[in-house]
Amino acid sequence: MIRFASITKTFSGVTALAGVSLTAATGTVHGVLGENGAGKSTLMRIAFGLERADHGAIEIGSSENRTSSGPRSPRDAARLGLGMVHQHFTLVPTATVTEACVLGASHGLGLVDHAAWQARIRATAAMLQWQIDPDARISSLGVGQQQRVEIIKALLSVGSVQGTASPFSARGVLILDEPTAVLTPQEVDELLPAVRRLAAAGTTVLFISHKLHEVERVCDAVTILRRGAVVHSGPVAGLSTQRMAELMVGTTVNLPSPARQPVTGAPALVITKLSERANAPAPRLTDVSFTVHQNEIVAIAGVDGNGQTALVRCVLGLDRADAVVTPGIPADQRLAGVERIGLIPDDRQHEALVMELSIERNLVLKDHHRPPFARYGWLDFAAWRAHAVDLVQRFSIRGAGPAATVASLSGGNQQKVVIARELHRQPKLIVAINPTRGLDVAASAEVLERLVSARDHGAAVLLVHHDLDELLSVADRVLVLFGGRMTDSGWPACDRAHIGRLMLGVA
Amino acid sequence: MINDLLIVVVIAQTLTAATPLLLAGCGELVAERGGVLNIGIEGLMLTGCIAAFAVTAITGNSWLGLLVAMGAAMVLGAGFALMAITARADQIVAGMALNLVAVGVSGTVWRALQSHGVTELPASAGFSRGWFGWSGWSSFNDLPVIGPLFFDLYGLSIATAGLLLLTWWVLRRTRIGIVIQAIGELPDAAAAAGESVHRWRWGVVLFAAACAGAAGAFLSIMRTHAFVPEMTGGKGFVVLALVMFGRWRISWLIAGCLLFGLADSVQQQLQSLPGSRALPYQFFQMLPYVVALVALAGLSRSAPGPAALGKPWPVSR
Amino acid sequence: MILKWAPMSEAIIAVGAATLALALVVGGLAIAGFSPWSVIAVGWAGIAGSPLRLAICAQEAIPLLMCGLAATLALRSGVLNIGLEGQYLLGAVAAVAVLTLGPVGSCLPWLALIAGGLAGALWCAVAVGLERGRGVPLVLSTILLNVIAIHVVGVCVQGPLHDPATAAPQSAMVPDGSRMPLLFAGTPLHVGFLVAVMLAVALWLMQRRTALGFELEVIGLNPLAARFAGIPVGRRELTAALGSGALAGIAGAMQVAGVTWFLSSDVRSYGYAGIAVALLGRLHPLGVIPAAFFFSGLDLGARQLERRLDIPHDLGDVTKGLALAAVLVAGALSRRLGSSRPGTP
Amino acid sequence: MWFSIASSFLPRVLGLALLMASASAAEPAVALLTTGSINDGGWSQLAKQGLDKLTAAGSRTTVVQKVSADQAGTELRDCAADGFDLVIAHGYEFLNPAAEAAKTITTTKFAVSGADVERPGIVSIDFDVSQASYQLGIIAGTLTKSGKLGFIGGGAFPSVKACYRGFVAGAKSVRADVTVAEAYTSWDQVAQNKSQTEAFISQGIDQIYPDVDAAARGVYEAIKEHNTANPQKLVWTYGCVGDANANPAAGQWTLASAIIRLDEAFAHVAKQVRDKTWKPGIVRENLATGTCVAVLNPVLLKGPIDAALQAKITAAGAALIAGTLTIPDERPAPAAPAAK
Repeated sequence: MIRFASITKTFSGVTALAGVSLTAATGTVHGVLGENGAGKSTLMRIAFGLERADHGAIEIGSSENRTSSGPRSPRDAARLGLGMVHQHFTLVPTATVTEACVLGASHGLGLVDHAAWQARIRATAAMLQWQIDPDARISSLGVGQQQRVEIIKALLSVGSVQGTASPFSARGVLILDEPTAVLTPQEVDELLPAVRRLAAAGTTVLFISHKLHEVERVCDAVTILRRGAVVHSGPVAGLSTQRMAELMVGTTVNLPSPARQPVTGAPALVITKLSERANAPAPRLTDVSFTVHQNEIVAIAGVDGNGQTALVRCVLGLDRADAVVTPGIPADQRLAGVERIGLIPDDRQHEALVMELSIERNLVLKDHHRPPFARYGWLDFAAWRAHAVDLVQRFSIRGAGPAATVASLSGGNQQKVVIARELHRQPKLIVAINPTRGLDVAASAEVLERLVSARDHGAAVLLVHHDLDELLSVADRVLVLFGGRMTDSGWPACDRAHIGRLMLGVA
Repeated sequence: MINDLLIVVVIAQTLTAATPLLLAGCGELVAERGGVLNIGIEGLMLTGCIAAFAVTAITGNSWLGLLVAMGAAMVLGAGFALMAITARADQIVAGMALNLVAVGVSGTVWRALQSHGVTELPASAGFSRGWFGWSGWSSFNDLPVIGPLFFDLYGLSIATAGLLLLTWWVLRRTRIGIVIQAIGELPDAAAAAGESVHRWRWGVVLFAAACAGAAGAFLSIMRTHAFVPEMTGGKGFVVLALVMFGRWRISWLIAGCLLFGLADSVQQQLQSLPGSRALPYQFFQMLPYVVALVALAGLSRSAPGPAALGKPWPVSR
Repeated sequence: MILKWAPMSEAIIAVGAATLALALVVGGLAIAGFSPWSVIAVGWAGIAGSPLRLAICAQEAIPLLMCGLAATLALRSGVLNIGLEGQYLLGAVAAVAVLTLGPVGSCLPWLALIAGGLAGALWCAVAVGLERGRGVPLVLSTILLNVIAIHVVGVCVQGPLHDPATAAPQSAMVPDGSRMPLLFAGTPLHVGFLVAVMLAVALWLMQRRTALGFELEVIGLNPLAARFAGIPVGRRELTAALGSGALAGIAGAMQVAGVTWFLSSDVRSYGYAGIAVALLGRLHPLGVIPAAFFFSGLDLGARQLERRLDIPHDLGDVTKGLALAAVLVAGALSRRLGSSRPGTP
Repeated sequence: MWFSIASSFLPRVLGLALLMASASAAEPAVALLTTGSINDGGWSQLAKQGLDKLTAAGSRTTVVQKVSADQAGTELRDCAADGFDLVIAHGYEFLNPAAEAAKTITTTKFAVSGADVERPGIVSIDFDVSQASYQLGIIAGTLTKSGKLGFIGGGAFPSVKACYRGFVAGAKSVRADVTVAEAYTSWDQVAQNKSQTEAFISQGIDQIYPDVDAAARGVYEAIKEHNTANPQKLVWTYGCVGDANANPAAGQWTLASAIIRLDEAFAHVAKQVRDKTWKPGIVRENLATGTCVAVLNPVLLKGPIDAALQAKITAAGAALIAGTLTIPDERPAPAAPAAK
């Protein structure tokens, strides 16, 4: 079991946690619900020894392990029997599964007995009814598989595994930080029973999430955090998802409701029999055909790594492929085409923004070379400033003004800068990849709102998104990419389960 | 006699020429696998040269000279680590600063030594050929082939072979290797596993510095028993090229160093041939570098290298 | 290489670092028994004791300034051109070829600068070509090409450019009529100084006020974002690389046309020094000017100290290294402390 | 600013320098520029020693070391501005810069040592070591068992090529079938020179003549290693420019050295300046002037260099001085003046 007693933590004057208390009993799954910024991650980082609490105590396992302010380091946490699976995996891509487990789950420096470790990994996997190849390279594994490696690693790290004995222990605590964020419905369906199996064997599981129905399915009890304080703690039974959502957000948030329209627009993007070149890495895009019309949001669902990246790159003309037809953009002007597409890339910090530069400069990035921002290659900064002031206001970008660096903005406002730059010109075609990644509920809703509104104003939107719920809430049509091939979900006559099966190629 | 055959001589010379490159390269390879690019290897080698020479000349104790060479290089390496790891400054620039300081300091020390009349090693000091002068081995020097290629090499050449083997083993079979891989590929993973990225990176930098210092000592108190300002002649930069050429793998590094040493050894034999003067001698001198460049271009696209190479950690955004 | 532009604080960092390095070395000398005042006075007299000394200091700053600009252009754009050393030498070779093999004429030095720039860019193009075509990293190929360039100079001054009047491996003298004109009679300062300063200003304007400069800055900070924004990254990087090679080549050509008037196999290059100068100048084209003067002044002052007080001039190198280290640490710390500092508009 | 404080000290320091300048008016004030470090164990160090003799004779002197062609103009002007009567620019690289400086500076005389051609306004001191090298060649040709000799140079400079030429001619004069391998390495990379020597030895070369300054240490180390291991197959060596007969590494296997008496050459020029007999032109230093001579290793005079051989060397020396014996010169005629 694990007990947090009045944990308080402030970061440079800002209170992140205000007297949070929480008890998870042995052998239960305890949900921790909250929006981004509610303090879930900070609480878990304190539990895992990555941060120190200002006040409060953490008790793990049994009374003799009691520590005044939690473990001093991740190593300390492991010694106390606490393992953690981070939301962002910390697996070295070039390492093998065994090496990843050795790195995370042991602390010696000496010779590594590969055979023994492989046996332990296989044994742990077997108990969770998983298949894992200990010699596989991390980079060759899918996201779901990588998460399994993370869980096995965390279990092995708490030191409860001796030889091939049971990896579960009465005193072991496993923290799962948003474990379903990157999984398909089917993978979620496989993960949740495994979590139950862990609990049944005596492990205490802290299940961090903001997905209500998952908490409902897997957790025995739930603690809901809002702005660093506990607003509810108690058994899940008898708590409706609607009530949970209200507790979590404070007010009711309405996701944009799919206001389906008959497709009336002209085709804005026509892809006909797109195939990557023969030497492209797997999964190679094969015979992908689809059309995105104006006034339409076409969503592409799929498990990460099934060709989404390649598809987007081909559409943008960054990679060469056969038979891309984009009306209005000649195939040979590939890079010129990028400028005309409204692009919201996956990783805004690396692919869309220059963090060291000001908001103003980021806002003008795609137009910097044409009037009124530049004449004959000579820049006109007055026009830049006016442009920035206008967009900051129109897209309500909250920060220290147009001259502040983008790095000083919050994630949501950074995404607003991207959206402002990409959408203010009312492009005919918008390509958005995971546009709400890392944003809280309110910010996500605002981003999706913007896409819908652009659609309503006549834009064709191609949306590649990992969050199936959000995707379904805005899409006019859903296509599924699996293994480089595209399948039409037959929208709207389909359901989540059907799309999930298509995503796994089992339909 | 078989040992006088050209091929045996060339191979023996290749091994000797490759020794300082392999020694410094082994350290730099580990550092780069750990994500730290130190272009100050040249300066560290030069520091090793002067420190080993000064201590050996003054005390007459070659072992002390070797140790101090490694220690002095580690002191400068610590300065580099302070800049590049702790202060998270740019690694390339820190390496350049290191080179400038090392050249200046070695020149100043050399001037100081000369003003006190210390310009020669004592006759008995300095390592000679053979396994650190263990007389028992010298009787094997005349064995066919393995005599010149094994027993008559320098002690540090043999030690370097051992070091390479040990490094290979450590990187491949122990958790140290796994952690070094992690701090070079994805430092966050190492941090999440409870390892101190900074402490490990300090470790690999100091190891690389010690190796470079020993390589410098090889040049001054073992191979030549002399010090001349800037006697490293750009070998430190060659080491950097060879580590990249070797795709950060010990086996490829060995191949690269031997290839470079072989090219150097062959150009010396070629220069001695009658008729070689038809070409300017600079053609021969640039041969090893041209061979290295051509070999690189001829190889298939080289590996990208450790993902976090040259990047300070934690990355501040 | 990621540095932000905030002229005042950058200047404070650079000047502070240089002062600290000087103070450390002078302090060390004081401990060794030299009066710090005489050290400073003699060193200063060597640098700026007379208008002539100042002119000499400026003249010696020219190649440092040019190579510093070359490094600034490349590093700001994220191109790690360590090959300035070789590009400088090839520029010198091309210039000597133009100046000694061609006719005599006052337009010849300018032709030589063009030839030097072309040769420098060409030598850089070899490295870029190897990177694009064969995947050889630029850092690696340029290190090797630097060594090869030294030997190319040797081959040239013994072969096609050899002065038949001597057996020495050196080129013929550049005729009087083909030399760079002097800026002030009676000093060795040639008009190349003005050219270098104008190039610095031009580079600054290019970086600050043109679309190309903005694109290069974005590429230097985040090449991926640049690519997604539709900037032709490959072509722009090529421009920056060849531009920096050309600047280094012009540096070599200027030195031959304006200072040495001949080339020997013992030629000195300023490529690595140029990179250090650029970094001390905080990768700002105008900051490079005082940084180049700092380096040339250190050289001059250190040589004076050696002649007058018998202090090893190698301490000049130590000072440079310490200044670079100090500027580096200060820059890294200020970046960490001031991460919320508003950027320039 | 501390710089302005410093400048108030300036007059005092400069006054001191002027005081020093007037200290000994009789002997000319001499400045020396060297390409390398004055502790390089060869070319530049010997020059410093030569300068020290002038200092002892009462001259005000200064030395500026490690001067590149880029800086030469500045340093030459500096020395002139400091009131030196004579600047000895020690290295062929200084020929052109000195000739340029002499165009505008008339108060100071410039002498370039190691230069092989005449330039207006300056003295070129041409050290012809070929004759002394010829004498070394006689020893090598006589003592070689394999008939294979080797020559290593730091770079193909005129004085280096002269050594090679003389050595070849001398060796062939006693044994027509000898071959002389010629290789160039580096002035500072000791290890490179050691490897080159080992390459020579592996080819059966048993007489090695290096002209690589301090880096000759590598040559001697290689010979010491080889001879210690193979006392029955000795390899012999020589010194060049400096007297290497007593070098600590391979002194007992160094037969002779072709030395340049820089001190005498320098004293000679200094005397001309003092006596106002100085005039521009080329000064040839050779066997006849006694400044470029072969010095036999005294400890080997009873051994390999027997009386008969000594007589042969002496006779050749006499013939070279008398002009009855000349070494083929592949250099161009010295008549061609520099392009204007």
